Amino acid sequence: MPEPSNFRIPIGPQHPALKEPECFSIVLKGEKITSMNVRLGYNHRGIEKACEERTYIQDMYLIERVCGICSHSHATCFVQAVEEIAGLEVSKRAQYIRTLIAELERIHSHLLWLGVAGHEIGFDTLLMYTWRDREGVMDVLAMLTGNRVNYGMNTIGGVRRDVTSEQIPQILSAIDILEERTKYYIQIATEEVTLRERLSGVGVLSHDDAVHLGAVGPTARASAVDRDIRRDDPYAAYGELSFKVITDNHNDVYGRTLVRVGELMESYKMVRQILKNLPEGPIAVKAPRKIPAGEALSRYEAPRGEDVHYVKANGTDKPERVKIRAPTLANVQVVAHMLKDRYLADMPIVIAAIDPCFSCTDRAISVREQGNSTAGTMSWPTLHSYSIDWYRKQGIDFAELNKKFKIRGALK
Amino acid sequence: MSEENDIQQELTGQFSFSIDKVRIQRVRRIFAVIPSEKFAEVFDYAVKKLKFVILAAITGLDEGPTLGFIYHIARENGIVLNLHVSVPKENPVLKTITPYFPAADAYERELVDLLGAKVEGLDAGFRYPLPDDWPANQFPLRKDWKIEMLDKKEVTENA
Amino acid sequence: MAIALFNILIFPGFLFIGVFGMLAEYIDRKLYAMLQNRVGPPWYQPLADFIKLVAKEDIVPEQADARVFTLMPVVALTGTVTAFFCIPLWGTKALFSFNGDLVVVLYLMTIPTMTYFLGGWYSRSVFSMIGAARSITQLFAYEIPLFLCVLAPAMLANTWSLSEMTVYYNSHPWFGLFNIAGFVIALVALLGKLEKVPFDIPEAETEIVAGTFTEYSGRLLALFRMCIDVEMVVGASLLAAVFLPFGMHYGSAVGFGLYLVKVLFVVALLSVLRTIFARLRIDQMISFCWKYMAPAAFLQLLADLIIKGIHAS
Amino acid sequence: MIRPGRMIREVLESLFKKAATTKYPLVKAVMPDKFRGKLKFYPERCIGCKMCMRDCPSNAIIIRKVGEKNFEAEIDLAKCIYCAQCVDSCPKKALESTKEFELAGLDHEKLKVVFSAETEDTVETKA
Repeated sequence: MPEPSNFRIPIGPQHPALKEPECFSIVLKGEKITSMNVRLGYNHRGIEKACEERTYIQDMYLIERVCGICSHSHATCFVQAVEEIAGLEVSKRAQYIRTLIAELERIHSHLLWLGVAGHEIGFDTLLMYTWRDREGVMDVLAMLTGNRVNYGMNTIGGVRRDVTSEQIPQILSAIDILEERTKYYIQIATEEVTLRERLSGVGVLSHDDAVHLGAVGPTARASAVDRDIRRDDPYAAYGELSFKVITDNHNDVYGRTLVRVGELMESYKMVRQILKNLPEGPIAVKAPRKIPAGEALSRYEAPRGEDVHYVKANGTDKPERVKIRAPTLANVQVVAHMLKDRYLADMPIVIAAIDPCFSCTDRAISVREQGNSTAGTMSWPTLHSYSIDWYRKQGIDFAELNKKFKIRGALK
Repeated sequence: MSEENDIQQELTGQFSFSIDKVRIQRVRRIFAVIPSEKFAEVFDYAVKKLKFVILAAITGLDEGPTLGFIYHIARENGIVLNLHVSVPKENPVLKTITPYFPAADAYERELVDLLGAKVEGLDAGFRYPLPDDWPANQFPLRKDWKIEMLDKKEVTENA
Repeated sequence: MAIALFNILIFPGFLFIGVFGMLAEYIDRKLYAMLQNRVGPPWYQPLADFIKLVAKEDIVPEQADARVFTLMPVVALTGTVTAFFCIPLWGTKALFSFNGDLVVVLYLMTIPTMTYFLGGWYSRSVFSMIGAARSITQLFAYEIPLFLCVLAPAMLANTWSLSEMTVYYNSHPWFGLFNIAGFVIALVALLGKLEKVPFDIPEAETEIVAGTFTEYSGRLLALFRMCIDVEMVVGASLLAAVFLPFGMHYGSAVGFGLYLVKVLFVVALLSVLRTIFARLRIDQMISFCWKYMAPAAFLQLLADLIIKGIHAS
Repeated sequence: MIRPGRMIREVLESLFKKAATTKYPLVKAVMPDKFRGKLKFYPERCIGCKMCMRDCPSNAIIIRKVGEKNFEAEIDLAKCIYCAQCVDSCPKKALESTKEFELAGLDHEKLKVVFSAETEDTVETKA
């Protein structure tokens, strides 16, 4: 039995606070966290290695699946690097459409975050309402691209689907509703007392620490670090749009919330600008299958922060090397710093406040651990047959049931 | 592109390697190839004097007889300097850059796990990103590594 | 003897209160969903959950104290149902009534919390132990305001018996209005007792998985969940008897209807309250209870004493 | 201004609104026009260039020659990631995305669908 005043508790690999498997090992003294270790790597899927064995077109879809929420970010970042190596001139219209999808993705990601933040502090009502309103932007994305996530919008040399003139008023009306709702959420975030209590002064990251530890995205901007790739290193159509970079000096989770809702308002503005100034022209240029030898580094401001892709081509139709640096990898290292000497209860919201996306972070290789049948542990097949036996003893035979009832949803 | 040219001039002026080793690929992108013995010096100069204060990433490459490492460092205004350094594969030793950038810890662990680099000054800690029971001397991002090289049983179990 | 057994086991005993508890859970969940603009569960969902859990295997952790671990759900359920018998429901007389039963009811209603503590602690899982420690910490915060504001109407009625209190308030109906502040405080304290948002700290899902109940499964978990439902009904019945003692002298039929309405009204209020707040941290919860709730409860007590003084003179 | 229970009005108003969620399997979900669902293959249009096979990121499609100018396609719905790159790659528009999305099943083998030109209409047979 552990010493009651000094617990070591595992948060993950499976834990309700985490939507993806990572392990935060926390040492507690009473309710206070005294130290913390982060163990990443549970989600490695070997994407970088796999990219070397596939063609550029195949890689595009693979990289889109690095992460579900910021799928357009990764795909665009990769495609931009490839286009730079191949020397392709992407049309203005394609650039604008890419930017449009990017901003819509930011809107959906930030609304998603707001809901998750609500859930982490036990405010499920906020989760339900933000996710309900998020459906508005999801519908727009589905209308434009066909799918709610993994849009498949990019291709090397442009985009795959055009924005038609009938779609524009629909997008604008959805954006109007979302803007109205976002104003309401800003009121909630600044006025609801329990929310303020749970967010203010939690997960403090000073300006100097944010710079020193290399925080990126809204996490850094909430500590008054004025960095945004969209402005500093403009790509796609961002050089032609006018927008503010939202920063905040609260340095805590409350500041991060304000930065994100502020960015939502900026994104609505940008979407309107893009739709107003959408240039005419082709949406894609023909890309060669074989990309000439060369290298390129592409940076992209994903909803979670700076996304970096490095691509090295060797003249064949397959890349020599693809390196992905997802924003969460830069941010996860500040979590341990922010949680020191804080309450256990603040742990979920502080981890959530960087908007972690561990699928993005881990990419390299996956090997399943061997299920060992030592005392106390059951391997998966043993457990499976054990459960069937147990139910059979209770008089429920799943094998018979399966035969009796046609399971709904089976292929017609 | 005057600022990029200034950086190019300053680097070539300060260090005695020839100008064709520092290449301006496009606006805000500078690639430089640096001999490994000069690396610490150049890196220090780039970070402290030239104000490349953001670490974007570290890329590791398998270049046949050598392992290549590219340090992507950036200025606040978006200019990225890519410092390419190669070390022999038999003894791929690097010096850690965590004193400059604590966040480099994860990137360097990745080089250690996936490419078999030896990083001096990196403290022992958790592995990242491979599992703890990963066989020694198998580095998946090397070109000669194939999935079959893993213990067969481990891969097929539970599949 | 047969009647007593019928009373204990069937009406208004275990069977009735179990069914009523499930109904209250359904109302709570459905209303919670509707307040969040969702469809919500169908009417049979609490029953389906119960049947599913009963059909599952009970797993007792190897390190847990098996006797305490398996005994606690039973003790919790028995304690709450016993409290139910002492509360006047649809008449002015409870099933078992004696002078001082108010204190006994309040005492019996702390039993579930104690069992959460013991069950969690003897699970020997870190999450359960933290949950157990939290539920006992929380107990000391909400119990004082709850006791004080339930005792205030008793002082006014000059009796320690719940049944006699309802008789008093039915003959002096306007006096019930003096206790509205107490009703609000008791409602908030009840949120703490039932471990609902914003006081669901002991079972905060995103922090400590399920707190006390992390290791519970199968029939034992079904009993615990049933106990929570029953606790909600008993708590609501207590509040209804103490703060809403109207129309209890019209006879059983009217009284029974009124009783259902009152209890479901309290349950609905609890649902609304748990919809609009975020979960507090344990330190914030304790300081809230001691800084605001306990003084407010004292004021209620003081007000009732003054009214009693004026009325007597 | 800070006040507790800021959302109470919105929450109570919801009682009188239609729920935002639906009872999904009972109420059908409508897919957008550009939705990339289960693929459809037109054997008569196929020229056997196998560009779709080459570009497929997950090797889910196999084009087989079954006769003179006659090809059949085997699509593994379990492998397919529904990116519709094959639809873009096909020079003769022999492939098409449909709006069908409820493809879950219990038998992996049944998820391999073969499209061939054995009859006038495009028939779909299980492999």
